[in-house]
Amino acid sequence: MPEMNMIQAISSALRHALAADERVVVFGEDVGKFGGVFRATDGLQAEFGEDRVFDTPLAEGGIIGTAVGMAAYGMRPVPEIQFADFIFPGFDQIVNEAAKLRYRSGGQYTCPLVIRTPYGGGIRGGLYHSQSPEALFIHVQGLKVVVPSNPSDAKGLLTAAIADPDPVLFFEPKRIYRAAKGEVAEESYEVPLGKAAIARAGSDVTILAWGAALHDCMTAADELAAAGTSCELVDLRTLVPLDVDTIVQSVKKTGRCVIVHEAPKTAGFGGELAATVQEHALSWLSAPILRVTGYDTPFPHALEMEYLPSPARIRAGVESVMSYEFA
Amino acid sequence: MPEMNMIQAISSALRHALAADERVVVFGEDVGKFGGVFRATDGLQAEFGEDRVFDTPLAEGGIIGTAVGMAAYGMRPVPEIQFADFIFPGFDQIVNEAAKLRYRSGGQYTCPLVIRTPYGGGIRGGLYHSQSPEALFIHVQGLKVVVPSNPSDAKGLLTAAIADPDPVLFFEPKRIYRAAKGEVAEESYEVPLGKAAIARAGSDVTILAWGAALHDCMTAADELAAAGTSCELVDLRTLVPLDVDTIVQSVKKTGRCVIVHEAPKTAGFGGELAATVQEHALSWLSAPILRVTGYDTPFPHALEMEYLPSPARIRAGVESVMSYEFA
Amino acid sequence: MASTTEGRTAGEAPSLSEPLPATVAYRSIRLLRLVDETADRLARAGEMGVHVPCRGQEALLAGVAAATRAGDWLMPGPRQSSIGLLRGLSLVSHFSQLLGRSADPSRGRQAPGHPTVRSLNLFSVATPVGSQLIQAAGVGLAMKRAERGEVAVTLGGAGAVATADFHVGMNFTALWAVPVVHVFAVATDDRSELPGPAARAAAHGLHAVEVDGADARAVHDTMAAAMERARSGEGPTLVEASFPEPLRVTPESGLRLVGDSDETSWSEVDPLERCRRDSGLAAADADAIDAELQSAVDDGVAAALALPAPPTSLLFDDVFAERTPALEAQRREWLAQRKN
Amino acid sequence: MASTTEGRTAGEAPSLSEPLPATVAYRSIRLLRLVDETADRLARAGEMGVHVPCRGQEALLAGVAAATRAGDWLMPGPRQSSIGLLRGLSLVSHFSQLLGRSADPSRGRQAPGHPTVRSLNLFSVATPVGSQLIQAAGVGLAMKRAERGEVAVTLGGAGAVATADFHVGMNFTALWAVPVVHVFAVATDDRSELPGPAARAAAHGLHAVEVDGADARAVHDTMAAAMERARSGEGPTLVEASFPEPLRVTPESGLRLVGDSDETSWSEVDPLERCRRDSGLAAADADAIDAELQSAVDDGVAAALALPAPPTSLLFDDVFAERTPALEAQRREWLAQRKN
Ligand SMILES: Cc1ncc(C[n+]2csc(CCOP(=O)(O)OP(=O)(O)O)c2C)c(N)n1
Ligand SMILES: Cc1ncc(C[n+]2csc(CCOP(=O)(O)OP(=O)(O)O)c2C)c(N)n1
Ligand SMILES: [Mg+2]
Ligand SMILES: [Mg+2]
Repeated sequence: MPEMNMIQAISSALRHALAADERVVVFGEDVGKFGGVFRATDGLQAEFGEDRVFDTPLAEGGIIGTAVGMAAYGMRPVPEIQFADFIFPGFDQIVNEAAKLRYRSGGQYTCPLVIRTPYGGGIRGGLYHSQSPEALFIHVQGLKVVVPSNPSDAKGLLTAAIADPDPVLFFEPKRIYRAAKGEVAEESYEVPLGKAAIARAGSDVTILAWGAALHDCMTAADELAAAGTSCELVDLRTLVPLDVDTIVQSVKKTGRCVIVHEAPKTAGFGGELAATVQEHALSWLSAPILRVTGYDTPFPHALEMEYLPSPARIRAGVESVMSYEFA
Repeated sequence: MPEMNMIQAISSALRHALAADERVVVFGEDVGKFGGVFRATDGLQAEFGEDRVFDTPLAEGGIIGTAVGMAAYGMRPVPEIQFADFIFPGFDQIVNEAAKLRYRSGGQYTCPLVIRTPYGGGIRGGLYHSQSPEALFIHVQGLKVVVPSNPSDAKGLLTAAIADPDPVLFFEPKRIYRAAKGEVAEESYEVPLGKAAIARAGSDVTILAWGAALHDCMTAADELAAAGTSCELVDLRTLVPLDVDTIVQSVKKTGRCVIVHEAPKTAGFGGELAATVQEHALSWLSAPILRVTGYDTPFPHALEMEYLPSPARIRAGVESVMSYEFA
Repeated sequence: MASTTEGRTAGEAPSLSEPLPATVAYRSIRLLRLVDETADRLARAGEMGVHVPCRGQEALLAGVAAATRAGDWLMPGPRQSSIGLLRGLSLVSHFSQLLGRSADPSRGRQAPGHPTVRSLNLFSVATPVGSQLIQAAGVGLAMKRAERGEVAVTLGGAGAVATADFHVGMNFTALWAVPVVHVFAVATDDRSELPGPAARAAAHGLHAVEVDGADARAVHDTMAAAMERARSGEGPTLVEASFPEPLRVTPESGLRLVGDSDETSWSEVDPLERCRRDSGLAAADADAIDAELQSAVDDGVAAALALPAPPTSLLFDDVFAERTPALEAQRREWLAQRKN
Repeated sequence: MASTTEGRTAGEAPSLSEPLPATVAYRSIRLLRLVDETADRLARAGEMGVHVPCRGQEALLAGVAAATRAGDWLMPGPRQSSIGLLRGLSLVSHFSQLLGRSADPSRGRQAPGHPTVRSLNLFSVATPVGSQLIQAAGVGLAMKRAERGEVAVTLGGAGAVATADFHVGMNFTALWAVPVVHVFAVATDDRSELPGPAARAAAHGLHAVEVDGADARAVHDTMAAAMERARSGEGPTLVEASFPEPLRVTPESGLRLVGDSDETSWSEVDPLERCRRDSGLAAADADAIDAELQSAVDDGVAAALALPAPPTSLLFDDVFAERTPALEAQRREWLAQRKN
């Protein structure tokens, strides 16, 4: 199997989807001629033509509204929003239209679109090239939300997302677009939505994470292992639908849970996860469920490394749940 | 003290603010000449003139963007969004502009605006006149979020929100706009942001709620009291900043916690509250923290009474935590 | 042309490019008026939620519907949503949507005036004003690729013209030269302050025409030309249908009936009375049509009222193709509580 | 006119309505070019994040800045954000923003090219394209009430013209006749497909004028008239500043320097070379200005580089006027972890 980075894996999924299904189209700001600011659509316009891969004006509401119309008609649009930070001019079309179309029509119309968008910090991008808004979309019912953490999952999940009959937000961890590498099959394949993966098995504490933060958790887990603490690292991969079974099973085994995300703490997806875990496994808990997250501020520029949940902070979090004693 | 309903109390707060402070202006769709679809701004244009109270075109991004500019200049705009369901075309101006202006300018510019908007179901409004999107704004750092449950709080909280130096989302529970009545002082007064109220003292279980749902909790608590269960009902009033102390103190006392909101369960503010409560009071808990909420669907039309957290569902929730036994 | 049989489309009887026969126009307008009045009565009686009247816009809808083919998509706002009746939607279906009954094809999911009828290509009507103006660009792109000569038709009011979605929608529609016709119902007074939709179309290089919105036959001719233009690949058109002041929808639209303020001038401009005057129909023939339609409407309402509401068991459906584990869990909980 | 002393504004030396002196124009353009080249070098050296070049738009900024007064607000996009230097922003301040140093008045909160300098009424620059176009309507309304003769000036590119915010902003600005001037830098080719900003302004009844964006003195004259119009209560103006093809910012803007593609034609249209040619300045005088500005820029960079980053203790500040309990708790946790 060839080695690919995230961008190559995503590009490969798009290429297969475009080749296999006439209904698939890819569009957005600078995705066509230029091939995308991160090169994820590089070469696709040349290969599939301007009717299948094309540029749009700078109007996110237009990009997503167009995709809604196409999807309702029966196409499989895969629009790109250049950065997740710029998805908000299109928020109404996502929240009030894409998410509700199947429901409000009683199933007569559906909205099978996939919105690809790079998210997350750590690239010196400041306030507007760093946000992690996944929780906003998770709360909006009618949307699926996917965040891959490695090239192989990225390809398989994107393929599954495009095949899915409902709207999917596909958040791509741009910090590891090139850094995350791995073997990826040349041919098309699906990683099913709704299934978490045990990224590392362990017995003392469960760490829940997704996307770029997973790698920081892995670093922390390696360091903790050396110090004698065994972490089970669960890569959620799909946030909606959530694989509650895998999560709860792991926490029942370890008795401790640390949740890690880049987004600010308050009302982030970590809150939902903690609530869900204690609902299902309260009596198995040896310590409060702890969240290691971005702080409750906009995303900083100069201070981003202080802000992001670093391996050191994750380690400190794990250590604190390990040393917790009931009052 | 005169008796007022919610609308009258809100109107009174606006009137006082307009009279006391030249910088205050009120605007939105149909708020001027017509006085607002719920009459909250009735008579204000006649009293304060078209420069202070005025209509805008149908463009929520325009309404909020205008308010951001005014606030940055030093005014105190109080725009209205006709229904919270229609706030999304203005989401970018709230999330990326209002919420971040103080931060991104290092405190040089501020954004003291108050967005008033009716929220919630139970008025046969269907998908687009019923949503409760508060959690979305809570996750966006830089916004305060207020939800009154009665006329007296509505007036005092709105007055405090207008005086506050930062942007405030002021969600008005339209279901009880007229039904909720109470004594309200004629003169201007503030109910400080960030302080919860004990709406009903009790000892067996803590119920956390806000807005219209509080009344359903009160009904449930009355019925439960008759059956021998004593509920402490906490009216959060302000969701950001959150009064964690009052919440945690109550749960430490009762050992049980039920959270009630109209919004869908997943990634609703109930998740954050549950996570916070277990962080601070895990060893005091005699049962998992339970959420009684709207279901994970868009807001239904024909079936809205099945959807909303009714007193019966709240009672069932309380009974289930009361009868919980550790595994 | 009015029809109570689903699947038959009003526009197919007369050729699309020939003038709209006066009787067809009259039947359509009268049908919409009767339906509107009936819905208003039902709302006042508490049988249904808020009614969004189309009163005053019946001739516009008659002209638009008659210029469309079965394969064309209609993408109206709530005020124009009874146009489905002119494409062959049955009265029982229509009233089932208004009343939240089991024959509503959208399963009672939406408030009155927000139908979806996929079998007739009546797209799902949303409340947020303007959102379909962008979606039409996507539908149009898909139609262009499909090469079946289909056209998407949007309908909205002056409020829609003020939205951000208006401009983005017109921009994308024009840029991609898609087969779309955007129809806006604006009263003379709506345009007093700022340029109207046709003038705004120029900002996007979008072809625009104006027409008297209270004249069904004029609307039909204008629409037929615009549809032909779209079908033949010449690109989109914006149709500005204007109405005299008494037909204006007040800013507080949706809350008051059109024309209520001034009954004198109303009768002069009322598209129904105007059509009846101009149609050349004998009074007896018109009266016969009225009676026939009235009884069809009465039957439709009675049939809808006799139906049950959609089953509560639908509470967790239509969110996704399949219920997620979270929805399954909530459904189990809900079922358990109902048993108690 | 360039200045390294904060608080002095470039536009105040010559009277606003008199022609812009050639030396002032030349100094301004040269200063911006030097700053741009320096920032580009710093970015390539890894000393700062992504640089958003203003190369090619220096004459536009020179003309605009010279037509404004100290009380006027400047609301540019990132590409036009170095305009602060022409209002008297010190070089050390400017480079502190680019480099994230303690003399940045916005405390290192934003990525390079996103300054805020309230003392000079340089409004906080946002990345989301177009958002300031609406905010200017609000600033304008406030200015109108304040009656101090202030004007808000927005600056953006062709991308901004495509946004939803463009139309809403132009609509609100025109509707309320506020003292605002919207300036758009568009290359000839940006307009090939669809109407340009001036043509789009008509959709909103907004007064619009066109000018050669590479000619500082022409820009100044056009701006002076537009500012005067706004100040005297006659309402807003849209200024379409056009540039020839080689000055086009490619769609993938922000990633490549303007004009890089074609160095031959570039030198013909380069606003700096053009200004130097047309200024009538003796070569020796121009060289002296160059040398003076170069050393000022070098000093500014050196001074900024010598400064520390803003203190980490700011991590939890400027979210609200006062830290919330949640922020306090997170701050305590953060402090405790740093001690370990
Ligand atoms: C985005 C959005 N904002 C606000 C509303 C509330 N609203 C419903 S109808 C209406 C006025 C619509 O005016 P217009 O488009 O002219 O239609 P009319 O009712 O006049 O036919 C408003 C503001 C809405 N439905 N959608
Ligand atoms: C709302 C939004 N969407 C996308 C982007 C990403 N982006 C940054 S610059 C740019 C192109 C801007 O073009 P234009 O306004 O013409 O300015 P130019 O760079 O050409 O001067 C894009 C798409 C953004 N900043 N904001
Ligand atoms: Mg109207
Ligand atoms: Mg450009």
